[in-house]
Amino acid sequence: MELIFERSRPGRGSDLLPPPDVPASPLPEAHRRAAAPRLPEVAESEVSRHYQAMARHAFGVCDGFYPLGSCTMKYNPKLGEDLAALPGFTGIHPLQPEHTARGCRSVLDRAGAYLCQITGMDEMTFQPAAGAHGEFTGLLLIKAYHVHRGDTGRTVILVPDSAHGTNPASAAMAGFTVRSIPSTAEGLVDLEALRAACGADTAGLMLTNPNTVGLFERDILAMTEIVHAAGGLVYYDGANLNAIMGVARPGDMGFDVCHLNLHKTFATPHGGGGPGSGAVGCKALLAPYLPGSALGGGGGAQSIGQVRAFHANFLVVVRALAYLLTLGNTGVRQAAEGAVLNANYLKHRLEAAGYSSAYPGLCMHEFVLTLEQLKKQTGVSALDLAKAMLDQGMHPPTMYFPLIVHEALMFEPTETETPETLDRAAQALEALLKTARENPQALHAAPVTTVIGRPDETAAARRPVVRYGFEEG
Amino acid sequence: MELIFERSRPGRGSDLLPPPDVPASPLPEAHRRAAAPRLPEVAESEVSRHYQAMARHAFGVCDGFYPLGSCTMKYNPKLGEDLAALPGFTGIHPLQPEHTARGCRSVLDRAGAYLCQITGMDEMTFQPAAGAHGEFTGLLLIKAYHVHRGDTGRTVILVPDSAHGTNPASAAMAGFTVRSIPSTAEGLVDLEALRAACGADTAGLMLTNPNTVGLFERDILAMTEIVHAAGGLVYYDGANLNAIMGVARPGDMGFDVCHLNLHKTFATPHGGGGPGSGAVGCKALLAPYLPGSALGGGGGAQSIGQVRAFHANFLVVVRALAYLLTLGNTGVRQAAEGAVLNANYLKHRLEAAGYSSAYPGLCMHEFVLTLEQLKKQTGVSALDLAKAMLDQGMHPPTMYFPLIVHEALMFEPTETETPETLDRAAQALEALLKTARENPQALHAAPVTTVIGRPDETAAARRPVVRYGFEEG
Amino acid sequence: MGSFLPSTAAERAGLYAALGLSGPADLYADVPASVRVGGALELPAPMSELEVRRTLEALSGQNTRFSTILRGAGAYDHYIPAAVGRIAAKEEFVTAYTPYQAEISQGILQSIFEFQTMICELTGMDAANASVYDGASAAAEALAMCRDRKRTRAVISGAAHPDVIATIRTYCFGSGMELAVAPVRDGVTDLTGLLDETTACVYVQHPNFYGQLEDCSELAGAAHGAGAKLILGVNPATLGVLRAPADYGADIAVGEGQPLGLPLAWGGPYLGFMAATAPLMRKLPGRIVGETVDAQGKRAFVLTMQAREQHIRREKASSNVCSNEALCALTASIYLSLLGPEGLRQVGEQSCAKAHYLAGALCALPGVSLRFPGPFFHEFVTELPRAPQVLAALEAKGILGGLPVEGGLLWCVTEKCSRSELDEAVAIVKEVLG
Amino acid sequence: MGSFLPSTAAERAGLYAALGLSGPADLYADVPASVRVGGALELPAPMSELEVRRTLEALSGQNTRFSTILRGAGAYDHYIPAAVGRIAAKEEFVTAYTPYQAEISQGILQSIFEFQTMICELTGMDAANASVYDGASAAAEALAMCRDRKRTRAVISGAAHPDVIATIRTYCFGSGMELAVAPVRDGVTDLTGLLDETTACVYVQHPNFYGQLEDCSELAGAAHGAGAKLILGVNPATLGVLRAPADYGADIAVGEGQPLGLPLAWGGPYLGFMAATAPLMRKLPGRIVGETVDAQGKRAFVLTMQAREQHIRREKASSNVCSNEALCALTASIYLSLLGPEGLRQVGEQSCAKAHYLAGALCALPGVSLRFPGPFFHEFVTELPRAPQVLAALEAKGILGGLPVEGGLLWCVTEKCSRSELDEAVAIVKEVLG
Repeated sequence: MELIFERSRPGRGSDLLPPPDVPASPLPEAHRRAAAPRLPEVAESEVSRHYQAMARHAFGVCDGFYPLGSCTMKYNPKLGEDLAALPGFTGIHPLQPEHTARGCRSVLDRAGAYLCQITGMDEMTFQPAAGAHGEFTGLLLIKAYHVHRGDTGRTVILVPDSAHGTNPASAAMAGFTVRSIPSTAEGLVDLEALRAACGADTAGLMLTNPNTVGLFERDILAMTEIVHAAGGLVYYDGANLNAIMGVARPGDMGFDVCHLNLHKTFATPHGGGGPGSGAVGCKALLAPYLPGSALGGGGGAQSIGQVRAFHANFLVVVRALAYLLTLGNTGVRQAAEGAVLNANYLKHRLEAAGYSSAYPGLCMHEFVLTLEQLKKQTGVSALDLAKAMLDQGMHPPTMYFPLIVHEALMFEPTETETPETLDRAAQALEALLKTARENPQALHAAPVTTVIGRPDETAAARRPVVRYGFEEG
Repeated sequence: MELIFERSRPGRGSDLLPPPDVPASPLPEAHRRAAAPRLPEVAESEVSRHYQAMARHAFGVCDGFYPLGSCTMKYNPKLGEDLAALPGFTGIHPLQPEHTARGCRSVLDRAGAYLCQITGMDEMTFQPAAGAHGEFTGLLLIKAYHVHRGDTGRTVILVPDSAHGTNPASAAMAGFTVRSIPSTAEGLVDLEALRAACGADTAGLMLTNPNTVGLFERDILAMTEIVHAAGGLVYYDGANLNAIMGVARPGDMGFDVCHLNLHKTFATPHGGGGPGSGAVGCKALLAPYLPGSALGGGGGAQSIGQVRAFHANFLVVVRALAYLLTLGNTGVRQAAEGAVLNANYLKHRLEAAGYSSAYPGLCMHEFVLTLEQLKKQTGVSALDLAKAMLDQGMHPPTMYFPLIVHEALMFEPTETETPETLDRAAQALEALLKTARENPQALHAAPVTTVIGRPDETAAARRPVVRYGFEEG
Repeated sequence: MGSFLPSTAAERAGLYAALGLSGPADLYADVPASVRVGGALELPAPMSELEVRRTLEALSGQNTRFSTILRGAGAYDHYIPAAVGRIAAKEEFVTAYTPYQAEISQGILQSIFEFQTMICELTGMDAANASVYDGASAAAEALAMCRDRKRTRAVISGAAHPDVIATIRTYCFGSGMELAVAPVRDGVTDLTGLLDETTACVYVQHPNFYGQLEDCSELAGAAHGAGAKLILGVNPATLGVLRAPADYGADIAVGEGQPLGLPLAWGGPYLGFMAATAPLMRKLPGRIVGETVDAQGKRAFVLTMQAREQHIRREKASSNVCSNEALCALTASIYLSLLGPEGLRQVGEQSCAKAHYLAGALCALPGVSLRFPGPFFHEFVTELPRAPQVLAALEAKGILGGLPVEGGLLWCVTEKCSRSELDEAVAIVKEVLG
Repeated sequence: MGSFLPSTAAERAGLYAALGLSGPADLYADVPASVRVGGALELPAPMSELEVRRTLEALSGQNTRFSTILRGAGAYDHYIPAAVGRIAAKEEFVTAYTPYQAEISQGILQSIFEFQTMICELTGMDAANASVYDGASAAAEALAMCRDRKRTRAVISGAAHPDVIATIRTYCFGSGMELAVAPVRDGVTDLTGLLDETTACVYVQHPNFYGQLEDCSELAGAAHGAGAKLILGVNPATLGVLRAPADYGADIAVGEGQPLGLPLAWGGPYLGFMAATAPLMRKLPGRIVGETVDAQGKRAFVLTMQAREQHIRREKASSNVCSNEALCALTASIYLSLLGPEGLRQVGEQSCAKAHYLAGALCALPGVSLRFPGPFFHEFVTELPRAPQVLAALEAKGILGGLPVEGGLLWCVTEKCSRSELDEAVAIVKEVLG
């Protein structure tokens, strides 16, 4: 596929703006740009075809099953797109007087109230732009809490070894030392190890529940009590909230602060990597530290400040509010149940087809297969299987995560898939398992139907080419 | 690909409407439907994936070169789509009081004024929904003209043998007898034959200029004069206006009435076959007969009545008006010149590559190749070549039209294609010609990269299956 | 300039040079000098995108958008789900042409096949076409389907939509088909004495223009008794609950598809649909998609029965229709897929119930009564004093009231109106009639 | 219900049966009874699509849409071509995840590679990332890139956007990086005496919050003289005409990409971009796309240098950023493709010229003057009497006036405003000032 720069021809373009109707106002020479940026010079017709070609080489939830574990790739209702495009939302300046933006404020207020209900938290901020941003924000609330109490020796954040990489990374960004807590063979946090790790330096524990292997931490009450008893606070990573919303609330489990991924749990689209929204909820004890905006308002005297400009990834919240209103008081739980049911059904089908689960029994909204044995027997890796799925028109599950499972494949079908989609996926995966055993080479060679074969990632990282080289163009 | 009915599962659906808030009002038993229509029962997520799959198996101007002769597949500016979606247009009831729909009326008035300028006509109606509908309307104006003058013996419409099939079909629908006028070897109307065909029974002549072989009828003034002298009127089929707009006006050539295909010449999208808009313009002598709407207004005492309900394919006219304003007084001609230039350049390249033009010399906006010799030499037909183009990511030209050229391929690149697109098409076609000579079998087998191979059209027509058979589902 | 010509002036100069031409004037040597346009046309100067947007936005702002629409009369304000517009806007659908090249057009062809099937299901018919221009032209085309050498006369109901009647008249002015308009008695069609051995067909609208339910079974009996065909003009939004035209005995069903997810849009583009029983299939005008197989036996869809069409048959074609309302048909298919049988039932039942609620409330006001005695669906005519003042008062509150017709106002209610909106309208009427 | 769960109750019962479970409760056996939610949550009852639409439309209707916006301060009202929104709305782009599976994501990956290239071209830098959350967080992340064991202190301009300063403060509260805010003199940054051997970097916004052009070359010299890096925060809409950050000597360029085709949207989602010189490339946070080849040697794009990222490096990662603003970056790419160098030049020149026109007209009014003496781009501060009344009078006419800041009003004009809109605003101000 041509790059847009390769489509460029000198002098091409579109007539977008009227000619100037005021006198020119030349810039001081010291600030005048010498050479124009080499942006593409293309007509609208070429832009249209270019991005159409790009779209033809992309794969969205619209294109098929997308069981990417830990990412909650649910269907995004079209209504949300319509509402986020309303001129009464898109045309509002973030620094308009408050009395002229009451509708926007209400969107945040209503979504906040509903999410507090769902999480059992007392307050909610929508400032964080994504999950990791929410983690960082939530950890700063914990930090501010300890600092304001003069409890400055609390510098350690405990993180299970199965946690998402963002958890330790966020803790480090917030200035904490990370202490890893091992998992048991069952896939749960080792309670004794947790107890041993807690102490006077404990600032808090970060936890996903259900955890990343798809299991509900059934000792959760003991865990939050252990941390609280040690003087720490407990952070809920909402990445997996989709499994339990309406069923159990982090606030009721003893969590003090949480973030939610609106772009996962609340059905706002992922956009090829963003924008998301990492709303953060907290108990009253942390509310004084919530962020505000220097120009946009909010934030009290003890506020941590702010983590981005203005109010929120607002249009994402509009979509989430639409989804929340659609689910309503009964649908929140039904969606969660549907997600867990679908995951268990697919897990059951795949186990029956001969795959090995990393952890037996019922799962929550996702589950992890281990291809360790298969790889030993046939040489076919989790990567091979994932690439072979591409040829079947499915997006693969998450590969090689969590790190505690070898040759891991992590499936999260979500509640918005139909039974027949799950059945078809199971059948396709059963067939691939047969192929793995009979003709492993075929899987090493996959994918074969895609626009490129497997790319050389090592070469890409070793000598990075991260921008177009016009010399060669 | 599954049919939407094959995706259906009993009980599936979406919650679109609130529950009723008024008492039910049961229908009389005699009118109550016994069995529900077997519409698909599918969730929104499945509808989304279904039509996404459909879109992946469609080919639009957005996907590549589309030189379909006589269809003017130009690029459709995205602005038109935005404007046609304005709630101040989409939400207006056609029978709102006139003072509440002044904006809509102005759209028609302004577009009409500009199109009168471009065609040299005095009045314009937007009632016809497509080109053929416009032909029918225009012919009824001619009929009404003669009838109101008591000149009822004028029952014959003259049509060149190179004309679009709609011309004779429309004439028949309007109750006329069709008399065909032969073309000369040069591809032009045989003036002597026209003179001979004219007489007291002549209601009029229908003519496309440039004609369907892409040549400007240079004797046009003589032709219109011959018909007028015989007491007939002359109809301009606007299908090919794109070649000459801003350069010459049908009204100045002696045409009395014309239709325009807004979805061709004026850049409104074709929509997979429609909606179009077949605006009809006429000289003052025909204005009394223009259509109106029984409820929507318009139409005088001598009006032919109406050819559809209400006012117009209004949102199509909105897009056309946006395009007209974009072109403005100078752009109309520039667009035409660009179309003619592109056609001549591609023609030149293809002749240089070894293809035979049906008519030598300069063409207008389109040209016709004849593969008669190639077929004799290699067995490769126009159809084979067209199908091979599919494998090159191009839409083929119009095949086997006009009927007066054997093994015809009719190219219309339009002005919205870039030189490099024309060059690439020429190169690809040159390569195909080579293949035709070296390995004709390869072209008989084409296409090979498409989702289906050549379909069995004979079987389809012999025992038509035109709806899904649920029994088999 | 760039917006409509991607090539630059320099590039075009290069093309002229490659052709051995000096410039644009050389291209038009065949155009007689006397008809060459001298200067610029009397159009405004070219506008940038921003200016065009401002101009059209200003025009759209000159219209009044009513927040409550109690008017139908051929154009209906139903709820359009968000997915309808978003899906129909896919660029591949919008910018494709008629799917002549089946191999790269299976998505378009299959969606038309599905549309035909849905129309067949709604109407109970065996075959449907890919659409025609609108409901009025569909009716006119249906009459032509029935004409033969011996039967050259059509009888149409005077209770049909006036625009449909006028359109049929115009088509008959063209074709020479004779036309008789049946009188309306008590709001419904009276065929008495109008049918004979020259009658090709009877056209009746159901529910009719006044919203009344016609006795279609009896009309079918009468038509068939005279050897004529019955064409029913129907509103597809009613067909989730009303009997299918075929079940009444109709031979052809036509109608306006706008209620199936298309915006009001001041009257267009709309969607004419046509369906018929098997014996009449090959008489249907316009595009028809059929199922077949490719060389590998794979299911495939193609435009079929093209021998009927004008590009093959020329003046002997069954119609001149070629461009149709394909994107509107796709829109209707998406709408019907989203609603399903249950959703369409709700649309029908709620529209009917809300219309009856409004009728009841209006007729409880002094001097207001129903004009016709028979059962109606979601439109009805009231006799009502001071109609102009009533409409003006409603308009002032953003409500589009009933359409003035002879003898009263023709009201319409759809599922989109809430009870509170209806109550508000009634309160306004009450105040005017006070 | 159907809108969020496609399966029917009967189908779900079938799945439960296949699993040997009796129902939902069985799924949650591990959840302690004491934390199970008893009844329904305190949310409204589920709403149909029509009700949700009505609810959100009503909320949007509670906002005031200004027809003329003379306020910037970090959010800019530029013209957005129609193609931007239409192309960015393609479902494949909207519903894809991060392109981990390169083979089916070449379109997404290539478009990010193109975005990175465009950002490099605008800023003159060697490398850019795939975006971060917004301009403020981009600035904060840039500071972290510069910190090392010996250099732990940052100096930031007091003339930067207040939200950016506050965001940097908060990030530094997390990281422990020391921070000094340089004072503003005559509207521009004064670094005097603030740089030393512990200074990792200097952050300056240009044009700054007050619209003033900073003497970036001198600032770069000062920073580099102290062995520190210069980070410039820039408005990309100015970079068609203003010098590229690299040309001033900046090591890192960051900024808010909202002016590149994103709507105001009450502040988000916006688009943080980050670019750096080659030596700093591997310190960039977030996703980066690189070019490579597949086994057949075909050009291919992949996420690269992932060893920096948190899913590999965990607590040692350069940042925790993973989700970014990909769709906004795509939107900006489309915008820049449509505008090209010439269009972006027009945007810059017209915005600058119109701001100067407004400034001149305002300052011709009694009591109105520019607060700062230096050159400005398209924002400026006026000292102006009766500012609240002026703003109220403008608001009444649908005009959003300048932002109240210490000492005056901060105005902004973009290419979108016509001279007549500016004249109207000035006339209103004049009337208030009497």
